[in-house]
Amino acid sequence: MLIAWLIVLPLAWALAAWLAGARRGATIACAGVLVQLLLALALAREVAAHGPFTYAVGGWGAPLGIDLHVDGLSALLVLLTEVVALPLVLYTRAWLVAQEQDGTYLWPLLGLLLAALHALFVSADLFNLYVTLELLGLGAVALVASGGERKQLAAALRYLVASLVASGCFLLGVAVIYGIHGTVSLADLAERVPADPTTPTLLAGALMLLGLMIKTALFPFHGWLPAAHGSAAAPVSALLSALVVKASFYVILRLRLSVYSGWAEQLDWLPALLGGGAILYGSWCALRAERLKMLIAYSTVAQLGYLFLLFPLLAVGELALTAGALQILAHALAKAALFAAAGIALLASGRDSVAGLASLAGVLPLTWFAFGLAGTSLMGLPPSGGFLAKWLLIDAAIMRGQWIMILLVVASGLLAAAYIFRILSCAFRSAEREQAVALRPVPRTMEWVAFALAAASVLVGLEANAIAGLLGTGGAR
Amino acid sequence: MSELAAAVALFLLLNLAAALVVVARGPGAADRMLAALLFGTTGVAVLMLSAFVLAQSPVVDVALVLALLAAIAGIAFARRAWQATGHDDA
Amino acid sequence: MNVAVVFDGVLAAGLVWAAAGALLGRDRYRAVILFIVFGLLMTLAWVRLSAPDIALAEAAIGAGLTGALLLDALGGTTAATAGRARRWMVLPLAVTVAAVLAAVLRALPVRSGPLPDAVSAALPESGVTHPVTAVLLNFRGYDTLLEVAVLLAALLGVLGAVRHAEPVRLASAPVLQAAARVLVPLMMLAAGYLLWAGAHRPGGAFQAAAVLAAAAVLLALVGMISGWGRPSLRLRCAIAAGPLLFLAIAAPLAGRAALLVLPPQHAGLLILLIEAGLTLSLGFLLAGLFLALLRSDPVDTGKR
Amino acid sequence: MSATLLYALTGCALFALGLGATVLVTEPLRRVLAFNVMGSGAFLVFVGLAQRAGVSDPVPQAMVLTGIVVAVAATALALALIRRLERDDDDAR
Amino acid sequence: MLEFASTALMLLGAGFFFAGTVGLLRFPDVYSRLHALTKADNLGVGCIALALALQADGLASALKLLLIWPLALLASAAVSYAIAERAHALGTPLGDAGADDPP
Repeated sequence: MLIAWLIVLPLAWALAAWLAGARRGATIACAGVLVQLLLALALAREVAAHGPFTYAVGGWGAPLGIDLHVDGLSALLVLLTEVVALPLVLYTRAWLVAQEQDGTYLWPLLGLLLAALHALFVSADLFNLYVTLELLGLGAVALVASGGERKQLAAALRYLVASLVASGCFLLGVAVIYGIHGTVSLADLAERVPADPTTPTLLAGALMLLGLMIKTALFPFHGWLPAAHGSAAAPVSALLSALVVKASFYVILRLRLSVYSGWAEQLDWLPALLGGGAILYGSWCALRAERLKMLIAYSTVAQLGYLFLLFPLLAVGELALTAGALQILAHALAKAALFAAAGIALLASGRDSVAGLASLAGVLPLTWFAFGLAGTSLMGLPPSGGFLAKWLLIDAAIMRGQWIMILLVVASGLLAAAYIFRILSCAFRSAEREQAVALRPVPRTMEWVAFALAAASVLVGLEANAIAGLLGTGGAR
Repeated sequence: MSELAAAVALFLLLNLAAALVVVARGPGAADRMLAALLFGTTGVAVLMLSAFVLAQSPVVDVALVLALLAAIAGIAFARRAWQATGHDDA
Repeated sequence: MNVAVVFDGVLAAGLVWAAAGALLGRDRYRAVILFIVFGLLMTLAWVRLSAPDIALAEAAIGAGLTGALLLDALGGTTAATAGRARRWMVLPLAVTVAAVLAAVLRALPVRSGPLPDAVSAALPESGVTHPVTAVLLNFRGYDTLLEVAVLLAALLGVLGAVRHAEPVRLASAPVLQAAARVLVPLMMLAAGYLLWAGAHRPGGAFQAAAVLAAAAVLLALVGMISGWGRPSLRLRCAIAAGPLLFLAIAAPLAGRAALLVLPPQHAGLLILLIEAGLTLSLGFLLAGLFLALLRSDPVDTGKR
Repeated sequence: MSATLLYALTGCALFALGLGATVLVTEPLRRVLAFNVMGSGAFLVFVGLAQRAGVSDPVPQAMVLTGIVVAVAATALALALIRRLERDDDDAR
Repeated sequence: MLEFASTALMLLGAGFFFAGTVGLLRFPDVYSRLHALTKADNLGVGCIALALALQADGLASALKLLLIWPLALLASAAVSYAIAERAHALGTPLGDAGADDPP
């Protein structure tokens, strides 16, 4: 029941926000997201208490109808969505006022995007997943374009094409699956697909995997991401980097754990290998980026690669899954904080460059604090969520004897430290302040949001037990 | 009767292939569009014949919709797309 | 039977040929017109696959909205952004991919899945007698709900990207207007028919909405209605009404039974209500996808 | 080979053509056509493969209808972006 | 008798379509090709609609088939007007194939 409202409510307020116009739209969005946060909390509590459950939309039940399946992982991600969305909604509101823009299209699109995320996290039906992926993709593209600047439109177009190629591949995979097995219900498929999938089933899996890897911007399919996330409005970048790319990763994980649980383990090395490439390439580009938001966007490319290291370790069990979930959580919060802070820097100084940050040295302490805390989590310093995620991953890698992977994880931490210090070092270059231009005032709300998100990304490490507990109630299987 | 209708449908489809050649070959933009219109009318006929051959009356609805909307592409072409320059023929 | 085999063969070859011409040729006019032709051939293919519902949608969308959108885009700018073409690489790649796919799919054993029987079995409780409508609005109505959201997202994206100041109206064309005065009422009639037909034979809200949108496109092309600037509250209400009605029917039983449960005794009426709402709203919405892009270009000024 | 399977295989060819052109041809308008062709190919495979035994199956048909709607939405959004970008190009000239 | 009429009409329709296609391929300029197209294949559609209406199983479906013909006529009249007007406005000359294109 809760889960139904989590899908209906954002759709309803999206429509209401569009009808009501920009100003009242902001209020409606804030109220809607607040209620959603409460619903998500209640949902997580319900799952923790009673375990995973299946919800038959329309009352028909799979395979005729569409089933939703809520387990620890999906409840956690729904909750994460709201925890990230609520501060960002407040941030957006202040940001729009400061930028003297109206959010006529931003607010309703935000509602549609949140509905898509919720629907995706709980969907247990391949074709329904396709529809949610499309809603997510088009919503995200529209959000990038809603700024109306030329570079945003160009980035949005590129994002749209990538997203559509990806959906096409995914849809063909679904078509082949239906052709072979006559159903698109994940639960049904998990039973029907043999432990050693046949070639056509593997082909379908490969097509879906390809599509999802493009949507997750895994190296070398990352080309669209830096432009889109780097040029979108700050709150949109935050939302996209924190949540949207995670959604397609989640679908891969879900498919790997249910339908393709018999997938040969050697095949897991392909995404892991690409993930390794993503860490090195993304970090390298982040080290060289001139624009601040570009740096953060490339950091997303690197951190996403990190998630794909998970696949060869899944055999370890809960441990690997917890590591993955923690990484998703920590990165989502940290990245939202970084983009929020970058938006503040951009607003204050009027320029989007890493070097230009020096003009902010000595002012905006909360924002600098946010940069620092979020950076801690990205680098993986204790006691942050990022630290715990890396620690658990190394633990799992040791169990499997994967020394190269351990090396990669450590290297990724060091690389992250290097590019984060490019940002932080600006805080102390006060010598350059003299030539700085006049700074524009920044609403306090924005600073507090950046700080709160960053703090949450560190504190999430302290909640690891609760998270592992939630995941343990039925896991993702 | 059904065999004849099927044969006529096939004949019209081959006609369409000829029109397709005109669409591809040109020489002018307008010729391509004219060929596309021929395509529409012939398509309507093929649909009507298919409805009869396959004994599927809903297919007549498809023909009806196509006939109703046939004017739109042509008018859009004439009023919105067709310019003296601005395209290069291969 | 032989005639049918040849027919299918010619149609399949035509499809591939039209697609290749549309994607690989150099001329933009040729590409767009071949694509419109491709849509027509797809309509025929759907008929051959016994899928008249899809054929209807393909015909209504391809001949109406998509065709007009693409042709409008052709004339919309004088800049032919050619881009770097690597056309010669397309064919080898395509042949390889197609060969792999075809090799795997051809080897599949011939059998049909369990769902057609399940649909027939549950059809009496669905409220309609046409199976495709039953799947779209009852068994998998949730997909349709999200699909409406997709359309809405696209419209919001289009409106956000275009950012008009003033609504535009094309130069009026009296002769064409006379034709439109005959065609448009007939289109509305056809839309009503398709909506009503959906319950028991191919047709339904989406096809009806596509025909309505086509009517609006025609009216705009002959200069009888204006393009959209920033949509007024009334227009926004018209677009939001259908989805809101859908939500209102979907949600009430979410607590006691489940989202989108339609009690069998009322299902027929509820589906008709949903479809009627969606037809109107999606009609406006789809029309908006074209009307929001309408601009006064050099082309529509007519004579030079 | 049954007629429906022929259409499924045609769908494979269309999908491959569309995929190749979307990836390799950079002209924006052409890319819009290309992903539409790609989608049509996937739709043909969907229905053709599901009905290869000759039994009409309403489920993939309904899904393809949904897919067509999504494709229209995406096409309109892409064209809006393209036209706004080209218009800016023209204005800048 | 009905059977015979249908057969004859269907063959006649096919003939008109064939003539239209040949005209499209052979006539020298846009205007005459317009003629070829709009006259011939509308007659073709009419013949075939009539042929099938004679075979229809009910009045409603027969009427639906017969409705298609005037629709096709109207559409082609509107389109040929629009194209001819535009061709004229663009200064497309008579009797010169493809003159609307730059060399």
